[in-house]
Amino acid sequence: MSTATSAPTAPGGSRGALTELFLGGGRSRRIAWLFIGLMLLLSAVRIISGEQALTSSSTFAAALLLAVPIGLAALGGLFAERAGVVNIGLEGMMVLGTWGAGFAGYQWGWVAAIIGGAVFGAIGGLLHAVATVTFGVDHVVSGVAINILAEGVVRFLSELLYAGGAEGGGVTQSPALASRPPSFSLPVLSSGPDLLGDVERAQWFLVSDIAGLLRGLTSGVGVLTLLAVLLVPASYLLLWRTAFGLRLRSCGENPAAADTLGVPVYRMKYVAVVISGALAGLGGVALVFVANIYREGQTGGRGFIGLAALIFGNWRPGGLAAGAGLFGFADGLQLRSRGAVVALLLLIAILLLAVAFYQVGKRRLVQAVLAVVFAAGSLVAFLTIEELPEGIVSFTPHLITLLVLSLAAQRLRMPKADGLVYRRGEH
Amino acid sequence: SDDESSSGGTSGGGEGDLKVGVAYDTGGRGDKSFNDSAIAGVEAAVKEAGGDVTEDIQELSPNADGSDRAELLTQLAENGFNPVIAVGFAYGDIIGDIAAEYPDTQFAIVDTSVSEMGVDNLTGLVFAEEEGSFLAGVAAASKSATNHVGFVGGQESPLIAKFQAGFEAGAQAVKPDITIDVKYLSPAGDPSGFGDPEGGKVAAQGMYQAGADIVFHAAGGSGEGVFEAAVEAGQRAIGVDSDQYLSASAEQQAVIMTSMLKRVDNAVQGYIEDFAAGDLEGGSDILNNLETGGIALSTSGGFIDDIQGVIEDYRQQIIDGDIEVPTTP
Amino acid sequence: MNALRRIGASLFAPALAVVVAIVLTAIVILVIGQDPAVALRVLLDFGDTPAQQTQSIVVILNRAVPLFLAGLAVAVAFRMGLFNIGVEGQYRMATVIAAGVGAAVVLPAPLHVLLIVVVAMTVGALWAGIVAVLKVTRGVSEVISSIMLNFIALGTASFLLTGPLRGSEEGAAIITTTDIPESGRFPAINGLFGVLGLEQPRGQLFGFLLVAVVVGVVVSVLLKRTRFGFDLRATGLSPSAATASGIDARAMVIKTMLISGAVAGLIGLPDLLGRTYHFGTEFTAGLGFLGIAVALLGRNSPVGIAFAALLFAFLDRAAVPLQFADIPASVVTIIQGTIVLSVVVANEVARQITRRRAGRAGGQGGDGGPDAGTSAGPAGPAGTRITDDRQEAGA
Amino acid sequence: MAAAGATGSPPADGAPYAVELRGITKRFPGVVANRDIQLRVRRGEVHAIVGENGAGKSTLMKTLYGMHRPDEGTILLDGRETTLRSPADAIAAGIGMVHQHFMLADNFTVLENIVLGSEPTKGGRLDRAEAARRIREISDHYSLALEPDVLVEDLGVGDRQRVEIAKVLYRGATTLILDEPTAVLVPQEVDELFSNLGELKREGLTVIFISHKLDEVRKVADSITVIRRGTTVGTADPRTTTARQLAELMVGSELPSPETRTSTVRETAVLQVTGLTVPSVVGRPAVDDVALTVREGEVVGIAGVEGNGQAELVEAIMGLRALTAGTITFAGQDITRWSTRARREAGLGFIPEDRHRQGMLLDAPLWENRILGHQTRPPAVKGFFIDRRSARADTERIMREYDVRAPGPDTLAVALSGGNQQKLIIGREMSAAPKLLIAAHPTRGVDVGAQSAIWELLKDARAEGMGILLISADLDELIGLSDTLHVMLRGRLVATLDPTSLTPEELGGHMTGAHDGSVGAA
Ligand SMILES: Nc1ncnc2c1ncn2[C@@H]1O[C@H](COP(=O)(O)OP(=O)(O)OP(=O)(O)O)[C@@H](O)[C@H]1O
Ligand SMILES: Nc1ncnc2c1ncn2[C@@H]1O[C@H](COP(=O)(O)OP(=O)(O)OP(=O)(O)O)[C@@H](O)[C@H]1O
Ligand SMILES: [Mg+2]
Ligand SMILES: [Mg+2]
Repeated sequence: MSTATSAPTAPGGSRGALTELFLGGGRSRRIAWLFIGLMLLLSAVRIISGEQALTSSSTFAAALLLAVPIGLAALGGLFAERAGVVNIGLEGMMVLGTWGAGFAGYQWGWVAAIIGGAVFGAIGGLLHAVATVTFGVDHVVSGVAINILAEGVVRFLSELLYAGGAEGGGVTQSPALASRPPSFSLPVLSSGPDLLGDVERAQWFLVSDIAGLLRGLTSGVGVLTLLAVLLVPASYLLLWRTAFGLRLRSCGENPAAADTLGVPVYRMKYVAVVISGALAGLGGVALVFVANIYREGQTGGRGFIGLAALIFGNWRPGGLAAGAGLFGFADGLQLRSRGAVVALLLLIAILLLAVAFYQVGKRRLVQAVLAVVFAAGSLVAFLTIEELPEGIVSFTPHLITLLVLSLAAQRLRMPKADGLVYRRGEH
Repeated sequence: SDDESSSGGTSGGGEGDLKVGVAYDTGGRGDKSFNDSAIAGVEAAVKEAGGDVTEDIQELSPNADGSDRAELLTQLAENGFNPVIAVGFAYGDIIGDIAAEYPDTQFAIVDTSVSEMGVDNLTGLVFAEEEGSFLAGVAAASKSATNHVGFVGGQESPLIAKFQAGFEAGAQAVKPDITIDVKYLSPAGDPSGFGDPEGGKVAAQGMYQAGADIVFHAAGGSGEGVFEAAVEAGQRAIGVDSDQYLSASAEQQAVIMTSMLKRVDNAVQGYIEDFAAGDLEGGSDILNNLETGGIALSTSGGFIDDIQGVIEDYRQQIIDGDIEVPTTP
Repeated sequence: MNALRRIGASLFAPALAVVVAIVLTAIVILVIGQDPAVALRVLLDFGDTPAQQTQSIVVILNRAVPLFLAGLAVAVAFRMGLFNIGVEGQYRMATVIAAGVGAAVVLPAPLHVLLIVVVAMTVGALWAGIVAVLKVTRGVSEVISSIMLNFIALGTASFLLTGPLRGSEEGAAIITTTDIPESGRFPAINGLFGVLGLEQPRGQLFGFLLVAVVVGVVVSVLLKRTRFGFDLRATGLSPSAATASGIDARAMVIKTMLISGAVAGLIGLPDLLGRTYHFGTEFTAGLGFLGIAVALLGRNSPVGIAFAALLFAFLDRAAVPLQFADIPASVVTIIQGTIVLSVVVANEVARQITRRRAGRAGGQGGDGGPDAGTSAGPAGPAGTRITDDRQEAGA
Repeated sequence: MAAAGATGSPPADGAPYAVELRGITKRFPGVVANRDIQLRVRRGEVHAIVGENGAGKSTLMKTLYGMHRPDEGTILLDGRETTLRSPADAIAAGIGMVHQHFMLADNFTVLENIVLGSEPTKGGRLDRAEAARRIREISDHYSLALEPDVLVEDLGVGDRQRVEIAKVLYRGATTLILDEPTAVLVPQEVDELFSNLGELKREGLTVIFISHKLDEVRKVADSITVIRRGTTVGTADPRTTTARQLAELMVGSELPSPETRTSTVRETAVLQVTGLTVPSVVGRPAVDDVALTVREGEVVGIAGVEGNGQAELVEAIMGLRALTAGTITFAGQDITRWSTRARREAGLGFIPEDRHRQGMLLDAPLWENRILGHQTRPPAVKGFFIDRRSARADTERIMREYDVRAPGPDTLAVALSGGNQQKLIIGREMSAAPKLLIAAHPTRGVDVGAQSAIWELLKDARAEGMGILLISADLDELIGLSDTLHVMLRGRLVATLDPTSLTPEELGGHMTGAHDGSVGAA
């Protein structure tokens, strides 16, 4: 989707920004085809392996649920890094967000939880901004320090405020939220008559799979999930379609140039990093909403995964959403069904075979042979293995992310001044 | 060995100067789980002995990676605390050596058998989790309308495997053809599965959507996610360790059918009382099971009142030894 | 005069950092209604008897050794501009396989240890090598691949432990590999205390400390004194200039990651060879992430990392005595985070102050500057410039 | 040539100066960049500022543009004392600046670069249509030929320069500062720029113009201020002052000329390139079937507008870029598949075009920069180890012999001025006694004094039998130094010219493709 800025809107084309986001230029068609191909493949694998979980609406619903915190953290990363500040501290800000959400949520309910989580995350962001922007500390150092600090701070705050064990709170967890966030389902299609559900249960080739996907994404969607999904195009519009966004991104591309044009570089970076922290904090809120409490260690490295999704997505909202979605899908599958993970081996075998053909076409025989060998390996594994050991299953999403990343051609482009400390007059 | 252990007992057992050291598992006090349960037992025992709960108890938590566990135990022993109670099997690796180093201090470890370590001043407080889990399985199978239940474990480990094994055996004892979904949230060596409510929720959701109507969890903090999934699905869940019905929100109370009770508090309290009374028999385990009441099934909420007869029946068979509950699945 | 000022400046930064960290921590402790002075006393109190004091030293050193190795592993990659966030997975894989191999063979003592060390380094290097190969051939960012490989290592190690390498019997609460026989263990070096005329501590001082020192020296020499080290640092300073100078950047990525991974492979060994003798579910995790903090605190130089590791270990030791003083152990984590932040902030502040001061000096005495009198070439005021203190930072 | 130090009276016509700087002093750590500077610029004139490298020209202009505050002195705009806290203030006061180094975000479009900071918006959104309209308007009015939607990274230097100017005009500046705008332009582009400047002047805009090319300055400026070692040493009238006088005022020395001495070309070819083709990311190859020979003692010049494949050619010869076809023979050996290091060891020396990117480790001390590119050879390296002592000693030698002005070998490279950095690089490359030296823009941005020193060095080396492949945008330099001159256009060598009978104008014609086919031969 990186065409959005580079390719100018065609003079005649009056496409809206949203369409532009999802269907920009020639690549949009490629993405659409890729998507259809993937669904076809998934559908075929489902039928061959008999693993209905592969494309069931519940898997997609789980994927969405799992993708949201990662996606929010990645969005947080997007704001910071587009403004030129590398944010390794996403994990820490997310941790602060979970605590803030738990604390505010148990006293005042879910709306307060959202605000509390965002504010706590933003405080982490502010700290990062002070260190990196004002004091010029190396971004990675500051991020690592914030991760350490966040861990200590939440434990400390819990010790301070929950030590009495009031209402189910304790050193490692908050009391339950005072109220539950609402959730929504698409009427008629996904709830009530549940037409999509009927189609899904019919187990038709492709049709049921797509119904499963749609139903998974439209039934019982939490309010924060909705917010997160909306934040993706919203971030795109904000960053690529407004003056504010242009200024923010200019700080990540060439802060010196921005400075000479009167853009308040330091202030922009502050704003971006604080937003970044707030978004990571919202990611934490998403986790709290799942459990209805704050629980220490709840984030489990999802901030780092968010960072990976950001890079995976080439520092773009659509891309990072795709990265988070892929990860969420694989994770959901892994948590749902060990059998479905074995079915993925078949999928991988088919994909590798395709890669082999492609490489033969390019006359790169070594790569082709390698791909064939791995494809054969996957196929054999698929045919012989009943159930994978827990240890192996646990890293399915990580392995898949890595595989997709290494199979996809790499033309990633990070903001040019990302991670560089900017000091006025010293560039 | 009898002499030594009783001497250990008498040296610390004098009225008033009972000073108990507690070394927690990661998470520490306030984990709403067995750390809290253990300290409750300690406090009850100390109070009973006329001690002061703030003065006479020293609690220590390990650091995040647990690398200073040995240091916790030695420091407690060095500073004259006796007995020293290690909460959690993570101490199993090191407690033997340390107990041997401080023969005048009595040590106890929760969840680890010490009978083969050959250390006289060390007691294992072990539980027959499989027996309680068996009853949970009986309850689940009896109540399941879909003939389909689930089990969510935290970290893949021998301890949680006991829960799974008992649960499966119990469910199959009632309905031999019952479907049982099993999922561990993290592999061996990765404790994150005990603190991952999101994973717990997704896993349980999957089970409910696949047709299960009752899910038993032994996943610590991740259980919160299992309950949430039950609330959303309108199905039932079974809690673990403590009576989770009592600490749950109203929505969750509607779905927590029962809990498999593991009375760490009772075990610890009993141990300290034995210590104070000077009748500790060191170097061996104190087994807590259905018979001793250290393991039980809760009835709060009254969801399983109607099948109490069945449960009691199986309970008696286990106590009588008529049913041998497996400890590995 | 100048030198004095520079020394003053270089002491200024750490001093400022310590003050900031102490003030912040004191506030935190005051908030919970305790006395900060007590905390400070606990921090500095190593015990009443000489044996207790040496024991405290043992605890600190034993903790510092793996932290130092972890910091070193991260720093080697950092020096080349690679962010090896995957040390965590590298040392986990290295430790589990080294434990398995060590338990499976019987060899004469030094050879046995050597074999385990070599296996650990090789596995660590190979695991890091995956990151390098993916980066070089497929352009996969090392940040993503090493994050993912951390999780993959976690699962794989778990699979190995519960499957092929399982040594503990069924039903034991902790799953471990089989214990490494006596010949494969690294003897403690408590003799050191005798030599220094100190009291014998209760615990054992890891003999691996010596290995860590050697590795530190080797890495230090490698980085500072060798051609390879020059190439590595040059690539880190400017990849484009390095390439133009004939350095093969792709080969450098691979070599550097292999070295970083090999060092990472050692992190789990002090514990494995000196204390537990097996890999198990209670393996000490998280050192890879702490290593990042240690490396950054030590400014990626081996000596700095040694100090940083000691500082972290020193703070870690206090976690237990602090709890005796009714101060929660989370304070230690807060101090660590605060110190990292305040040290780096203080460094920056000190740097700017030095520059400003140097500027004023230049303004007073440096007008014009020495004119060499040659006809060609500029004779600007550049001659009076005081060397930048980044020089020290880079050394 | 007028005398220096006239006291501040308004110009004859009574109107206040557009810009007047009084007693500006600016100190940096260890350096006084500007000391008691006096500058007076009339409205509607082109005012040139000249001075050697590091004299403080850019610093002064940055002060005027609000990028930093002067330590002492006052700024008067149209006679009113003004405080400029930031570039935003300067922009508001009608000042615009084109910086010495491009201030553009490569990944942004022309439009985005231009409107950044003063964007037209509609309902909160960036109004691209309006922005594009205004840019087209400016572009048409001043014939800047800008395409708003092109990415800046796809533009050549000339285009970028015009984007910079458009940025300033877009903000409605009435006073333009141009810091060395011509350093990277070919004569035709310079002429275009000057005609643009003429247009601006007619519109009543004031232009402050910095350049090292004194002929240029005399051609375009209405008045000149000379800065030396941070302070104004005088003003000059371009109509009555010769370039030579100007140079003397600047540095107290004569204006150098790149004239070459008698030919030293020998028979043996040191570098032979045949059929060299280098792919580019899109479309036609960046270097297309190039054949080229450099003999011992010969300087082969490559002329061409930037972006026509010279950079890629150089990188291909150095082994920094993959070829699709062709062979490179060096000193009798086929080095086509050799690594860069092997090539360097075999005797290829390299003065890169962008010294900051390819030539130096800016954050490393000079002695480490001495080692760079020579990591496998004495004196700096002994076997597997770095020989710090001899590296330092040899750096000191280079500093002496090549007149590198720096406190010592432990100075960080960033602390050196561009000219001194360049001399260090040249000294380093010469020290290895290469058989062939690839010199890309060896005097770019270097002041006249250092320039002549570098030319001398190149001429001496050539006399000793070194082959030199010279790429430059300075046509006088190319014509003056080269024995053979090729013209490169769209990746091909389109002409081979005889430098002895060539004017810069003719050469410029070839470079832009005005003349086609080859004319004459060396
Ligand atoms: N940000 C800075 N920090 C420290 N010193 C600086 C800084 N900027 C400029 N200087 C110093 O101020 C002096 C004047 O530099 P300036 O850039 O103004 O020279 P210049 O006349 O523009 O030279 P050139 O012709 O090379 O562009 C130089 O000695 C330079 O080293
Ligand atoms: N941060 C800085 N610290 C010290 N000196 C600096 C700094 N920034 C710039 N300078 C000095 O300012 C002077 C002018 O900088 P500038 O970037 O204009 O380079 P230059 O001398 O013109 O070189 P070039 O010809 O390569 O552009 C140089 O001498 C440079 O060393
Ligand atoms: Mg300049
Ligand atoms: Mg310059």
